[in-house]
Amino acid sequence: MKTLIVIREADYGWLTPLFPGVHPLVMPICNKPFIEYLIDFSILAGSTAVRIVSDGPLNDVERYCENGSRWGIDISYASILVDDDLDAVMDKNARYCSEGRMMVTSGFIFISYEKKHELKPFVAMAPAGTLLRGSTGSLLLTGTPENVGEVREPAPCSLVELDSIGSYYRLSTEILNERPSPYVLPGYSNEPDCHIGRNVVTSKGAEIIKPVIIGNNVQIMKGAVVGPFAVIGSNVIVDRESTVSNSMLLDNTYIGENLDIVGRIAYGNILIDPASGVSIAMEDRHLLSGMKRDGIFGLGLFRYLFHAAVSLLFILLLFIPYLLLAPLLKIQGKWKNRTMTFQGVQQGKNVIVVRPSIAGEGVLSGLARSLSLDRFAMLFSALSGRVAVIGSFPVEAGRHQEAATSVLMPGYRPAVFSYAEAEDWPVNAEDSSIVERYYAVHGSPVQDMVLTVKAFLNRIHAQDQP
Amino acid sequence: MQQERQRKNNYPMNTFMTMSLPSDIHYARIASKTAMMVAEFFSGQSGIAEKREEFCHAFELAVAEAFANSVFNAAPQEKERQVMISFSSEKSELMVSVSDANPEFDPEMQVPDILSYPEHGYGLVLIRQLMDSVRYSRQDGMNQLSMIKNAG
Amino acid sequence: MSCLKETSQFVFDCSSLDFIDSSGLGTIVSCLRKSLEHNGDLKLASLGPQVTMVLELTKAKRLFAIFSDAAEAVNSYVTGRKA
Amino acid sequence: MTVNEKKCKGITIVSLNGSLDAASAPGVLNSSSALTDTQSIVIDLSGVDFLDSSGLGCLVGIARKKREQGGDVRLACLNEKLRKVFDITRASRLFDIYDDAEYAAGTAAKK
Repeated sequence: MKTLIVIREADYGWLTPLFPGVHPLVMPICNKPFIEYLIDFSILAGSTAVRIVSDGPLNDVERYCENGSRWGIDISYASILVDDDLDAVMDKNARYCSEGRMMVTSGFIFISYEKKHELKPFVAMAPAGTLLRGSTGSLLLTGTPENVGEVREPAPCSLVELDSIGSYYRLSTEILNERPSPYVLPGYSNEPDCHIGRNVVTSKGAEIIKPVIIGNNVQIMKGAVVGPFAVIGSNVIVDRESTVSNSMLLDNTYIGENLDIVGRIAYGNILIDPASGVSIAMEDRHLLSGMKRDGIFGLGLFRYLFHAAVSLLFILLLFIPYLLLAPLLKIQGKWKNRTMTFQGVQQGKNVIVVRPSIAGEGVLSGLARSLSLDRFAMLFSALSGRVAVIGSFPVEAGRHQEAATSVLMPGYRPAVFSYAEAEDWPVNAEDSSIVERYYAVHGSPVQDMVLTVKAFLNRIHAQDQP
Repeated sequence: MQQERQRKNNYPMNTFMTMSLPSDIHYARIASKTAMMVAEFFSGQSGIAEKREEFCHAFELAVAEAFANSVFNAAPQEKERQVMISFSSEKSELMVSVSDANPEFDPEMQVPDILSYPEHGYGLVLIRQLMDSVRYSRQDGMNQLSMIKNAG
Repeated sequence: MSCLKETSQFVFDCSSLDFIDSSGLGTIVSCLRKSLEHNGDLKLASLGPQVTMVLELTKAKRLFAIFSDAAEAVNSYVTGRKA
Repeated sequence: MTVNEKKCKGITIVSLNGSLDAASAPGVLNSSSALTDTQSIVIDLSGVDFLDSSGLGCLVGIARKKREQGGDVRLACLNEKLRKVFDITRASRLFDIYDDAEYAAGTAAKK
């Protein structure tokens, strides 16, 4: 049997204004993208292939599901026009649908099921026709049954329509509440109502109350209370003394100090009340992100002076090695000056810096790299206050065109060295953002200096490794 | 962490290939096929398996678009002009830059509304969607379009 | 707050207030503190959904007596009725 | 780029093979009269292994001219690479896209 998943832009029109940039099929429900539940269901019902069909863009879905090898099935994609009816959809996928039995889901619907009831024999024996129907979607079967036998009524599954933020919230709460859960949820779990992801740090005095689901790279600070009924996504910080209950925090959300998140959905700097559908964007980000936008690049004057002093120190330290090594490498053609444009603290305000590349395996280039001479020119930008000496790994302008950097990475502050380098975290925008954000809020000038030295030493060390 | 360090060392910033082709659309296939093979070579080295095909196609198509853009941007009497394509890498990122001495162009061009049947103007839209980072610069009478994609 | 000299009992009618940020909230809280120092009070009326959410989020809601409209809030000073 | 034609249920199926790009696109229109007349056709893209924006522009141009004159174009058998180009440019909103060329011809004939 094969499955056809048909979803139209009109089915999820309500979701786009609330979660800009999120495709509904990859919208997380209890930290698991919506489409995965449908895929799980298709597999349990006996499908060997799934085709996802839409009149809207599918590239985000494709990026997540790829060809389905992760689930051991074939996943393919197809486009339809806005006013194609279900017959037209089947016509357009005639070759895919030609092998007999098909299961077709239509609309933005969630199919809930119980693992203990056997789904596969039921679907194999059920006659063709609509199995489940709601006002905005349906589940139907076409073709002759694969097996003969008595069909046990009612169907061991039911349909949940996702037509508003309220229904999305209710569904998530229900799944969190279900025990024993028929759905496989991401994260480590030794109890049915508690799932914890990788790299979750709970400070002393923080409290986690079940049921709860927590994603990867999450920090729960001192005195914070998470749960009951909390779904925390990945790359999230819940800062000191804040409480999160009956709520969902989507990926990349920062909850500042001393806040109460009760019965809400938070996504970046957006806070939604699922009961009324009211959504507010925090224009002053620090209500949610707990930080102020002071100074020219997000630092106070005092901290700026400190940064300038540290960069001056490094300039003096590296001046002679730079004078000796840079011209030599330039002659060898291994040193190339590159002008790079980085996103500034504020959206649309870019910072232009010189950041050369040093190529080659030789002793000289190795030495130059380990002394961070490629960052030498940037130190002058730090001296003049255009970048910080330590902060975020700079994001190249144009990397995140669709979403504002400040939403993706609250506390972003381009710098010569990054906190991730100091803490020896993998340096890429997604994984390092959490440690960068932590220091952006809790860092102090002295700590900045220590971390700058640490980052510098780590880079030397990195070159020593075979 | 050990792994991360090793990866850093195996792939230092490296310009490994530069080619120069006549500014003629019939050479576009040479440019794009080469880009695809470079991407195949690079992704094989950096050991990505799952998204390799997508990664290579992205380079094939982006270079085809950049090359065509370059050729169509040249004045017709400038046939003897050259288009320079160079490939470099840093860690798990592959970068290709396409440069020429043609007139300046607007890299921010938006695709017109599809429902009005536009026959041109998709090129830069495709490039921006396929690549992680796209940068345009104009220096000393040269256009340079640099495109980066992460293989990881 | 020059009017503190004449009175210390306030009602803020928020019916036309559609957005508040943390510095706005800070101002209102310091007004409340001043009126409390003068043995008065500051009551809020006709809160919109955004303002309500911000007050709940920051726990500031607990500090204020909140009424559905301004007249009711004014009345409460006379009758001593709670919100 | 090679172009083949066959009739199926009275509808012409034009099969394109090779790469449909800036170099080959201008020649495609001259290679088959079915692409420029007013009759409805199905273009089978299963043999196209590479499509760039000029190739896409060529298909869009054919669709526009056909539709202006009361005909239509249906596309069939896009591989993943082609589908991606259609998805990114939103060109999938312009075309009826089938996964089987003969089936597409069959339903076009009934219309």
